[in-house]
Amino acid sequence: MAELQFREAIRDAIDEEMDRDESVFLMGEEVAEYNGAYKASEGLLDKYGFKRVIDTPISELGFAGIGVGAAMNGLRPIVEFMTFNFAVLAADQIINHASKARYMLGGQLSVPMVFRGPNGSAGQLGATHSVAYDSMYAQFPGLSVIYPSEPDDAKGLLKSAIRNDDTVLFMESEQMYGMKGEVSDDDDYTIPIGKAKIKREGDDVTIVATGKMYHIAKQAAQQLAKDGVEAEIIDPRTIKPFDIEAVVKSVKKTNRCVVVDEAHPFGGLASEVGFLIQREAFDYLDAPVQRVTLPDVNAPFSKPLFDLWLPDAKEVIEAVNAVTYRG
Amino acid sequence: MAELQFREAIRDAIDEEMDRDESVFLMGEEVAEYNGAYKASEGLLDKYGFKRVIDTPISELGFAGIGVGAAMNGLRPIVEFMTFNFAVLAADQIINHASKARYMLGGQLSVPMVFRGPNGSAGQLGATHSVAYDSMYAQFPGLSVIYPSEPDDAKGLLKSAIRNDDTVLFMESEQMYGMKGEVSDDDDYTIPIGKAKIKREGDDVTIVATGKMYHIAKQAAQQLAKDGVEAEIIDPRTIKPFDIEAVVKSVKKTNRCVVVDEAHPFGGLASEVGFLIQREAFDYLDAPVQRVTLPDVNAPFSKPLFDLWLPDAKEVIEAVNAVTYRG
Amino acid sequence: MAKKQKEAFFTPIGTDESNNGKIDKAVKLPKPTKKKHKDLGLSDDDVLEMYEQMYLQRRFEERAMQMYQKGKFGGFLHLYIGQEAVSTGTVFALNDDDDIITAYRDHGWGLVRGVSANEGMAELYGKATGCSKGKGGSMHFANVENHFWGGYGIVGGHIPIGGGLAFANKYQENDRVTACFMGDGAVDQGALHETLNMSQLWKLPAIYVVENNGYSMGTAAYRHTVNEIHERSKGYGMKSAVFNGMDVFTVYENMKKIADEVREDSMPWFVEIRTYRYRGHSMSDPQKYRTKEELKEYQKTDPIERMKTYILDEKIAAEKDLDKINDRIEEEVLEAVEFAENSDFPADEALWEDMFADEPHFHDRKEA
Amino acid sequence: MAKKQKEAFFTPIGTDESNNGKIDKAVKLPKPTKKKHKDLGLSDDDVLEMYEQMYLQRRFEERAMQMYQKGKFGGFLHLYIGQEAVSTGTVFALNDDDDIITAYRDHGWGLVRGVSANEGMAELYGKATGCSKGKGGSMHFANVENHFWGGYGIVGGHIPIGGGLAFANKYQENDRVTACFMGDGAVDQGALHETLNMSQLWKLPAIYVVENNGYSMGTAAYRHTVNEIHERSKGYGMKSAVFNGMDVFTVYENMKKIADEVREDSMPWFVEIRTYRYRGHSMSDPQKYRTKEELKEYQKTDPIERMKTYILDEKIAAEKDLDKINDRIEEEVLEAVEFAENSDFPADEALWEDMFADEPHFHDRKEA
Ligand SMILES: Cc1ncc(C[n+]2csc(CCOP(=O)(O)OP(=O)(O)O)c2C)c(N)n1
Ligand SMILES: Cc1ncc(C[n+]2csc(CCOP(=O)(O)OP(=O)(O)O)c2C)c(N)n1
Ligand SMILES: [Mg+2]
Ligand SMILES: [Mg+2]
Repeated sequence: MAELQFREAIRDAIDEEMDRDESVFLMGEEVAEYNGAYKASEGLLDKYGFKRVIDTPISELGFAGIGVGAAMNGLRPIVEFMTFNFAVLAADQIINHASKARYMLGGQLSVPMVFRGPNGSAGQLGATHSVAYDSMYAQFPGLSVIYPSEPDDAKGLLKSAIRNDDTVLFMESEQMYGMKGEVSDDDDYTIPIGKAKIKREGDDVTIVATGKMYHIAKQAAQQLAKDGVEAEIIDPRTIKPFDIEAVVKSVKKTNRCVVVDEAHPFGGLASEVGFLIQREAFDYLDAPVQRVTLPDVNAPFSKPLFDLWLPDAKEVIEAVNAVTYRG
Repeated sequence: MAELQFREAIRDAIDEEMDRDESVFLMGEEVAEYNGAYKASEGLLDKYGFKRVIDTPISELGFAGIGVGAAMNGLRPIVEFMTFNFAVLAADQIINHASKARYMLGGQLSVPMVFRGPNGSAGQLGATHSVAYDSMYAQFPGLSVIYPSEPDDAKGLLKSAIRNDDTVLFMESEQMYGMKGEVSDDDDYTIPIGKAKIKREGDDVTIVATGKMYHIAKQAAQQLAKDGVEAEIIDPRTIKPFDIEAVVKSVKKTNRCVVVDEAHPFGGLASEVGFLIQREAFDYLDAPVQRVTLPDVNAPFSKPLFDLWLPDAKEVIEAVNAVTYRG
Repeated sequence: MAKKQKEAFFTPIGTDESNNGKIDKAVKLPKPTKKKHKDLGLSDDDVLEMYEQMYLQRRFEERAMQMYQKGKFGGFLHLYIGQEAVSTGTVFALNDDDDIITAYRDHGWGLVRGVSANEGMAELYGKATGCSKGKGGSMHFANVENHFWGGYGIVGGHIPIGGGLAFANKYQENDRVTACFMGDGAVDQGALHETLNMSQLWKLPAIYVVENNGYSMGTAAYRHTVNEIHERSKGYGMKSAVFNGMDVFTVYENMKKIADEVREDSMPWFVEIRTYRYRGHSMSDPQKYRTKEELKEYQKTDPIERMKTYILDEKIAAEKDLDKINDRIEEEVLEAVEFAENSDFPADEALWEDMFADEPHFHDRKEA
Repeated sequence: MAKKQKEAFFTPIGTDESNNGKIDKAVKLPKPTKKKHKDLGLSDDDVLEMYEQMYLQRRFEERAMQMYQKGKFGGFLHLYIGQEAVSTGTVFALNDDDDIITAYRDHGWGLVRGVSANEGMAELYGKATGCSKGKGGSMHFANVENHFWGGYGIVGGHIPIGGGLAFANKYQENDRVTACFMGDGAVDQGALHETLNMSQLWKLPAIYVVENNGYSMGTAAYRHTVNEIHERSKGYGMKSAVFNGMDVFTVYENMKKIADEVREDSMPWFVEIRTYRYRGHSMSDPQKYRTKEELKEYQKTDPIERMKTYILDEKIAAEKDLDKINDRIEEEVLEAVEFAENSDFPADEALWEDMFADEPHFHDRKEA
């Protein structure tokens, strides 16, 4: 195990997979000469040259589509979006092409590629730079969506994503790139896509959270523990396929659940998970599933408003209080 | 009351609002000389001329954005997408601009416009022409999303949408354009956005369904009645704002609920409504909320597969059987 | 505004009022090549094969139309009739492993790139024996094995994908050229602009070809796009060409020259091929936007008739030889109809197949 | 592929290897106008006002940078320093009710269109007194009342919106011209292509202006876009121009001529104004892509220094008069910092305000 920053885990995963397979390449805005807007591709141009580490113009739709075509034709593109907020411009390629081409051509081709980049907000960047898109893409059949919370998960899952023979969206967080964690040294370290991880055991309540929200949940759990409430934190790591079995198993033990989700409330991960739990563990629930999400408001710039906007540990604790009737 | 086709109700709503307000205009692919791909704008070019009924190139992103700019600068555009499946190309203008500009500029401007067109599938048109996007857009703050099921709702709500001072997505269905229904004659007939309508009363189970799915639900309810099960059908008509009060009220009476949704399962309207019901009516539920949705598979072309893919009355009845424990 | 043209306010330059389709000329056809087939390096057999190919595409679609009208299958049906010289000339000009991708008007492309009449017709019927297993239908013919990457239904969506095919070919240094076909309507999509810029920037071995058939649905080309289409590439410094698409030799000659050049220097091209579609946009199109006279005018340049005349004039074959070919094709197409009718629909389980190359996963799949 | 350049495989034409920013010249500046201010119809007072405006933009941003570095506020901060002649020359050339829209590098545009230094600085601080009530921050300055429609953060996203402003002006027949500014990086977005086509098709009274400052983040213009930028409009048959953006008179002269013409004939223009940004893309940019020498080279053409020299040479004012202006501006900016510091943050309730012009609605809003 080595202590790595999140960005280093990402870079190592890409590096190892590029090393392993000639057909893997990286393209995106500022990934090459600039070493990545957030330095997640630092050193890769020097190591692999211009053929395999490619700076693109600001043409999200176009380069996403070039990635899709290249994937069909024998390569394994890693397409970086500077953030998934800009990938909205490429949504047609992700939703209408990468996820559908194989099926509509009766399986004649496949689209083995990874779209990756930061997801959600990154501090005070205003309304157009702050949306979490993981649950939006999870609506669409055919896509896998990963949003890890810790460097080790990031590395193992990104390597699996690159090796996966279908399209995977891999989401990161600007605010987590500097975060450190122990990461496996194994250069063949992969984590299966779609497996949740119990990151904290507890009997009193299940908290489901991934990505940036995992860290909020962890903070909340630490504070709750002081009050004698032991939360079990399940980090799904993968939004889709979603490991509902792991969650249901935990809820059957704790009988209560709070989902923390970085999306706005309507139809986000939290509502999906809440729906499934009430259906699958109806008789086990001692309280309705509660969720902590962004409010149904765009991201404001101003610091105090932004802080109010983003879910925090306090809100998680309140939700836990609600499901444990500790009002 | 007059009996009108759905498409006529749409056209009349546009016609009356264009007549009433000079700043209202219609733009989109084939809306003018061709009278609309589905004839929803028949006769409008002849009546209003080239200034106010405008054929666009196939440039969804561009003309959506021209609509947004025109709305900011004093007009009330109605932008037609030939289907919302193509609007994915314009998602940046809808999600990043129309819904956010007002907020991020501190309220200095507004974007009073309607994006409208068919939503969901229209028979065997394959994977890229068959997705229902209402719940996807409902994720984003600031947007209203309407998906009516009957001509009268369509007319009253479209008129409200055009008069609304913010951005409204108004969704129709190719397969419903020919459907007839009684429509109010009042040329000032509006229906408030965000109000559900009880379309069938019943005590045994609440079925929530709108758009095309309302008609599936209705079929199911008729069959269920023969078995002595009286379903209450609530047609929300508006996906966002969603009239959860009406649904909860009904569920408190029936103690059971099935949501029928034309989206894929993950994070669609059904999961959102299911989540809210379990939270708001936990103690009233005699069974978990069930949903009927598309499967998590792309739309196939082949007729038998397509029929299998689309929700039908049988699936609704099965879900009702489940919540009423009539297994 | 200086001029206040109440009527022609937001209509394109030059359109002063509604004309409901009374347009003089939808697309101006450049002169065809004067070269004989031998000058182009084509043998007599090649010429007959070209004829046969075009005739197959024509008859396949005429029968398909008939079956559609009889209600044998549903969905969209966009016919390529009139444009067969484009697909045929191109495929003869390219190497067999050069890559082709196109939009939804794709039957001709499929047939000329090895989708059999059987597989094609079965696809229209949504049968398991179709080229795309009945999953795609009319818009999604493909024969990936033969480097035909398929038809795509989102206008302009496949343009960057075509760029990506070329990208991969360059990456793999395999000397394959990609030809990406689109309609005139697709020219207005931003995807084209982005793809042209990157293709020129990265020297992708690709030919972007607009099949300008005069209309984008009911909209004449000059009503939806400004300037001459082939000039669109000027701003990128990209090489371009415009030529007649009703004459298969012209298509062959130009596409060959261009493909050879691309293979040599890996610099992309932007090409406008002018052609004409005889049928409506799809089967539901009332075609009010054009006159019968206009249609007749273009039908005089029919690529198959033209070829027939050439073959007879040049004595490459006699009338009765051509009749024999026609009969054979007729037979093939009728058999295809029968094949399609008799084929099975996909089994229910097929709904879940072909979604994933890797481990399949379906959210909340109910057990059957 | 004929040439197998291992190193420069997918790099732009002409780039043979990584040069880590050692680029000779990011953008070639065309010669400035030789006309004197009087020839351009500008009074002495106009010239001094232009100077003052440019100096205000410069000092405002220098102070903003200082405050940012002190940690007084967060978010992005994209500085316009070096480009002030573009905003200033343009605003003097346009009518006050002509519409302007731009991207996120928008402070200069706000200040010259009536966002006070106070409101601007308060916006950076996220205070309720900011021009956008602290909701937008650096990227979203606006003064809609004065026809400055704001800064937008999605590269290229505001281009069609600019087209829409022009559309509405034409619809309302109000003789207003729209100027839509974008960076060189935005040229590569499909939105530009779509907007240019429709603008030309519909004769929208709009000027699309690229402020080519040599770089899109760390990517030199010639590494992200092919050909000369101003030539991009050729394919649309759209009128175009390219000129020097380090000289305010040149900007004024050209923009005035163009705006007058647009007002007259309602035909759009595509314009490249060449300029240079002195600072990094944003505050976190290590600027490895260019040399200090390059920066110095361009700073020799500084628009404010140039204007100062002109004013002194032409004896429009004396050194001490300019010093007085400078002092006044300095004062204004320092006061703005104080104003921002002393202003209140928005109240919590403001989180829910300004979302809707009509009936507000928030899904699943929890009561406070
Ligand atoms: C993005 C998108 N917008 C709109 C449509 C609907 N549509 C299908 S074909 C078509 C016209 C295209 O015309 P053209 O590109 O000239 O091709 P042709 O039909 O002439 O072969 C339109 C508007 C679509 N399929 N995709
Ligand atoms: C759609 C989109 N893609 C990427 C970004 C990230 N980004 C912000 S500015 C920028 C560079 C733009 O450069 P240019 O247009 O030349 O403007 P300048 O910064 O030089 O003023 C990039 C890549 C974005 N904001 N939006
Ligand atoms: Mg066409
Ligand atoms: Mg720039």
